Amino acid sequence: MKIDRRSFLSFLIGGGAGTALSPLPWKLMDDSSIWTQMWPWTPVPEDGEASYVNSACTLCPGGCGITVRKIDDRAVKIEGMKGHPVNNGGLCILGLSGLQLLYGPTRVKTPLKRVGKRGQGSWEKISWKDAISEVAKILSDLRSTGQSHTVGCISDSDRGTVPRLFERFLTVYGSPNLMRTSSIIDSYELTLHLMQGVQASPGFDFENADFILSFGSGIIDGWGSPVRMFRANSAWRNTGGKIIQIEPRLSNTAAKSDKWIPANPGTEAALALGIAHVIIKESLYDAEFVDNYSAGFEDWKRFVLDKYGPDSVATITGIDNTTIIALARSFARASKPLAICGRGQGTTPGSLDECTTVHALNALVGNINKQGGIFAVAEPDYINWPEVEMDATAAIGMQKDRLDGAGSKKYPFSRYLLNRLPQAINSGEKYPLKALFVGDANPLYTMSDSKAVKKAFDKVPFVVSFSSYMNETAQNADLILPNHAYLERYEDIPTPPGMPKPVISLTRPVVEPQLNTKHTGDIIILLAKAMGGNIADAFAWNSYDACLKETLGNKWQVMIKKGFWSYPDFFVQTHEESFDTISGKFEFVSKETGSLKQFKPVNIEGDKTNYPLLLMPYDSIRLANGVIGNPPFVMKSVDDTVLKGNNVFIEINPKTAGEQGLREGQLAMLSTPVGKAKVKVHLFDGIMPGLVALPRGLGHTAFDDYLAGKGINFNELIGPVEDPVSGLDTAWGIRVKLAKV
Amino acid sequence: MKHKKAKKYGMVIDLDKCTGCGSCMVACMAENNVPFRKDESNKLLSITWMRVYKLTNGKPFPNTDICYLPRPCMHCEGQHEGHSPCVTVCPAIATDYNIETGIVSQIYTRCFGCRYCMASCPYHARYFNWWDPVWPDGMEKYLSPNVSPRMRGVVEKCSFCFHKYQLAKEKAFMKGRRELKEDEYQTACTQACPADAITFGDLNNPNHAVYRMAKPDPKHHGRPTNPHAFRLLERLGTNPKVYYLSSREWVRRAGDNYLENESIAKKPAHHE
Amino acid sequence: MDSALIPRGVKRCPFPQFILFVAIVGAVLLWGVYAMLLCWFKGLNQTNMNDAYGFALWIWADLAVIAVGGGAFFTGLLRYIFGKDDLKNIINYAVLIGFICYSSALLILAIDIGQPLRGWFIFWHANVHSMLTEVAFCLSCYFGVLTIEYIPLILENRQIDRVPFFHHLGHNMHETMAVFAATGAFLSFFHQGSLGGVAGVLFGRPFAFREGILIWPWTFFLFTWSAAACGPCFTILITKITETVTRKKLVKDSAIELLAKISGWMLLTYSIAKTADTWYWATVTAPSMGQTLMDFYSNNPLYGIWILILEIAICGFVPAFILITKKGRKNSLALWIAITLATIGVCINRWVMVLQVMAVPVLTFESWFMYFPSWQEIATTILPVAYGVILIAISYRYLPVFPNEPELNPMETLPAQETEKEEAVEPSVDLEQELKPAEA
Amino acid sequence: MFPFSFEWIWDMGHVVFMGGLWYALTILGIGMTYCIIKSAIDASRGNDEHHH
Repeated sequence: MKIDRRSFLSFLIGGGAGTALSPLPWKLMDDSSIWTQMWPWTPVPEDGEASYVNSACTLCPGGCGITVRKIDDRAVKIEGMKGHPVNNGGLCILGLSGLQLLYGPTRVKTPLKRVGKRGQGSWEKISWKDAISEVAKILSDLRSTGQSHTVGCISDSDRGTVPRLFERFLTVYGSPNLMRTSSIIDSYELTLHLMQGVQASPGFDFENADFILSFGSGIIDGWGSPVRMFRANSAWRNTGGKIIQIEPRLSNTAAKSDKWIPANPGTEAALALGIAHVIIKESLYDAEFVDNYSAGFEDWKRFVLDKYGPDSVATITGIDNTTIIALARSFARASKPLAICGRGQGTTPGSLDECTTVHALNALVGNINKQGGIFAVAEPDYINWPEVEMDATAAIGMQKDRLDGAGSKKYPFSRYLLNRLPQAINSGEKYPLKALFVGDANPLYTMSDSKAVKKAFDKVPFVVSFSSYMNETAQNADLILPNHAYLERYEDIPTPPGMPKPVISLTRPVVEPQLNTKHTGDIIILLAKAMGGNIADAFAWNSYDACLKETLGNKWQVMIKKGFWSYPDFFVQTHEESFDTISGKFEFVSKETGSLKQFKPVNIEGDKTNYPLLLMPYDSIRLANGVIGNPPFVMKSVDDTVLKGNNVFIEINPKTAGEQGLREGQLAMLSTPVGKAKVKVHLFDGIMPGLVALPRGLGHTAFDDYLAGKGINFNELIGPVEDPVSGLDTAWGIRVKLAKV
Repeated sequence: MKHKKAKKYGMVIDLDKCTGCGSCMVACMAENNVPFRKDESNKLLSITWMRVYKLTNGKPFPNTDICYLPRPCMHCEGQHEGHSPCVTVCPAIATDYNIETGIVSQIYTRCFGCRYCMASCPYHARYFNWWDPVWPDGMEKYLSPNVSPRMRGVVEKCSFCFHKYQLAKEKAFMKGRRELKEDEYQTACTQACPADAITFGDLNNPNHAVYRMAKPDPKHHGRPTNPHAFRLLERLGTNPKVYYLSSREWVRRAGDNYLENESIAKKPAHHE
Repeated sequence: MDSALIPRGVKRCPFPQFILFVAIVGAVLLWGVYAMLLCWFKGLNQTNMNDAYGFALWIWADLAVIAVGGGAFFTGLLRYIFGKDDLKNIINYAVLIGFICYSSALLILAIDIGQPLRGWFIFWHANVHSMLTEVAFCLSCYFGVLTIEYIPLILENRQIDRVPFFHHLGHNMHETMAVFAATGAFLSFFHQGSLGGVAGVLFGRPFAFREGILIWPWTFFLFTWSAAACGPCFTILITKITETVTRKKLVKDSAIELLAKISGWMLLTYSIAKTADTWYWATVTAPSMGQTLMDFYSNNPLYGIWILILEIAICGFVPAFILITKKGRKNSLALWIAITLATIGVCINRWVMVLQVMAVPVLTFESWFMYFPSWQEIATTILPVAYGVILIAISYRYLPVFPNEPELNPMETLPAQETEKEEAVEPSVDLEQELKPAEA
Repeated sequence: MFPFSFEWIWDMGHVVFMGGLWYALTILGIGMTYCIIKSAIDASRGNDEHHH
């Protein structure tokens, strides 16, 4: 057939028209749109049977109950547990993001042994058997050469079965060097010890208090058990409870308080003394309590009346005297007043003077061990394991001085002084640390003066991390023995900080272990068994779960059912039986420590000429600054006036910024005697002129790309300042200078 | 027990209680499979169905004050039912006003990404998927099957956890009930709020807490009669279903635009 | 080389020069195409748009090209319905410019939407209450009309015209053109208006919102009006530019002046209406929402009151006064200034009604949103310009766009036959034969 | 867009809008069909009298 041009053209046109009129193009159009609605690279979550598991959150010491929604064997959502004594249904931002940690890229997937240089990130996989026998070998070698005391262990907590297993292991092995990450709890425990003669944690009955005098405590910024504090704060809104917030920066707590009183930073103790002065002078104190149950009041009274009149306190604190007087009166006249301290989230212990003075205010109004007041809460003794049988080596090791100096002649009252460890290692004055276990803690990030901490770690030849996540400490360890994530394991959660009644919650597996991990408790037991002898004997359990079940005894069934155990028989001690001091009374001036010292502001680092401004950290509930870093969801909630790209913002008063020639959003170099960092400037009217505030919780070098490399770790810019009595870190800030970049 | 009247689900947020903790934001992200990226610091590219704004009173130290304001979708009713700013403009009926509940929905598979609804929304409650959603390897395990992840190129926003309404309805139906109890349908943010600052319920039901708190005036498009309550941009006539409570006058004033010297008490809505 | 395709009685530049020109503009076009493909395959993250700027440069470009493309419908209306016969000399070009503008608008829309493959949902699942639906429908239909109006011109190509069917088709379409033009005018009135309505109905945005009649806000009418006023100015502007580039007079002064005069009156009345609208909005509408005029023009680095003055006074009243006076129209420089200003004015108006709407904060605790387009946005916006230039170049070369051209530029040498002979040896003969009907 | 798509409503706005649309489309369709058919007829008749 001859195809001429005309028929060809007709064919083309006819074909085109025919195709256009056929269903084909319409079908293609439809198909393509359907394809866009189910792109293969957009995940489609599989449906299945829904179920709920009750457990407890371990991401901070807050101890909230959680309910996890599951679809088949996947955990899909974490919610607060209704009816839990701590959080009753509410949950914080970090707790809500927990599944991003469980299934996230920061998990350590298998035991790892370092192959490259420390911190380089080169690892090889190692079997659990090999890993444990390697640790056992090193520990045996040290022990056999009489160096058992050179093994240390750092943990965020010393309560609950896992920290206690560590403690038991070190004891039977022969080392006194168990160290707890320090916080305001250390100062409070010391205060309770010195003034009341008890070994207990502070418990604040916020739910029944109606006037909160907070010396910088971030009541809604993550202080104490955060969700409980949020709930208490809301309850005060309903009942008319008042909060007075004393701090130089308008924190969220200050903004939500009924009155914000910006005091010069570091002068909180002086203000407390000024308030005491007014209360005593005007006889507003609880005479019944003071006369019957306290000792040393007259000495203290003289001291306070002599030196801390409202005028002189006004000079120190920058608050005018009428405000001080009015504050003292309203505090004393409130029906359930309560004074608390611990700056921000209370991650630094602060000055002991400050803590004791604030506590003395509570004694003045007689709210010790009383409804709406402060309780000394002893740790519930549910852990009753048989005494360990120490052999000679262990006994000798345990006799050695602690490396951090706690319990030494200099600091006889302190139990743990982790802040002193880097200096002790770096100076080499006592003895070296040959091996270090890091349990649930991240000291390389959370301890101040990061450079010194890193230097000290580098001097420890063998560092073992038990972290579930690749945090800074794990990154710099020699061996990582990853724990199950908290949603994969059983563990008891002891009473959260600040709770007036003891409560133990149960963390339990929501999903099967997703990775090749092992419970830290099991590792300790296996390690003990590998070491043999007395050590193995002290750990007779077959597994951690068996140990926990046995330890909890009859509580186990209840905890499995309810998720927690509260002590129904917990009773409030009468004032007659409350105090175990030398005098048997509440001691305004501790007979153990002796004389009264005049209030001296904490000597923070840096000189005024080179460093004209003051740098303070601030805490935000949206920035996890403890052992866990922000998961992606929490990062998403961080304001763009806190972080932009990888730059963190400092907050500075517009007046001060003007003096420094700095504008909003500008880059500036921040230098302290300890370190320097490039930051962006955010003008904030709510901060006292002369101050610079930097958020805690950023500047991670570990974890994932969603967190690492963003902002600055505040601890790189500040070093510890030792309290003369406790030896704890009292630094609330550091001098700083700002320069345009 | 007759309640045949349509529901009007709404929210009351007590700004005196709100601590700005961000739990609502994350509870929402977790509930609704909201994606995230490595850098979320540009808030104009960051999908946050629930966003907590930080308001300041603009006064110098030490008279400065701040207040946090959580902003979900307002589920505007408009001047007559369904006349929301966004629903009326969507060319493809990809966002719709549910008459039964008063909830403004978003149909992701229908939306073709013209973003007119975003231009129309004065609350910036609508978000565009500029990128394909990507979860790090393994993390897609936590995705909920009740809310489909969105594909690139479509708009998304708060749905008042509509899927929870559907689940609750199903559950109630199994029990032989047609009416939901107040606590059976609650949004994820409401449940998560540790400060109990968010209350959710039916604004048409005088027994519900939201009704008692906001005291909506049906004669004036639900304008609150509680003197501490206000709605965002009340004067635009969007008729939002989210009410805010604040004891602070400057906060209430920040909820809308006022001329200089104009009193906050006078609230002319231009459409009336 | 391609002389067989060139209309009789006119002179065109040598083919290589033409190809070189097309190649240079084509390079720009390819750059735009590359950016377009990036947007399609990687998504709209290639732009600098964000959740505050859902509408940005592209939507402005859309509104602007449609506004300036309004010359086609308005000239058509005057020519076919009101019988302004003088305009037959410019109507072809007006249609061509309109065709380019509208096809560009459709292309930009196809890039702008997040799910281009679902774009047809706007038709299928149409929400008739949305201004955008009205825009989409009328715009596509009117693009159909423009195609219908452009086809007869294509059919007039010397080679195509030889095909009897095409010859007759061209003729018959010419005959029916009044019907099409009327439909086009009807459609244009609505989509130009709807584009105005797009911003005007946004009652959540006090800067954009306007009262109106029934469902139509005042911007609905203002947009149609301004497109009718400024569209023809743009047609004249492009004609003038073409004349400058080709160094020829292509359209009779009478046609230009008539169009300019009508435009001038339209522009004057529009400017008065726009002033009234602005006045009412500034004193009644915005204050009822708690905002003052200066709230919209302060506290930001770009949008000052200058933009309002520029739009209404300098680009509205000034060109209007030039165009309504005979002196102004006759003075070449004044005419140039007037049509340029009018075109700029309508573009500024569209900019303000899209980008400033997005920029103005509504919530009291937000601040101004500023935006600068990414290179991909700029490239894809320049893409239609390059496409338009090429289409004009091709149409001008091969189609009798300007009926007056042979008359205004009589050929001095080289009668057509000779050229044809000369070119007969060139390979393009194939092309010629290809297009010849197979009557032999 | 079509009476069989489920968004189709017989309310006033819908009828006016869709009415306008289909009216315009019909005119364009009929106009073009007329032109094409007439041209085909003209061409087949060899009708060539109208040169311009």
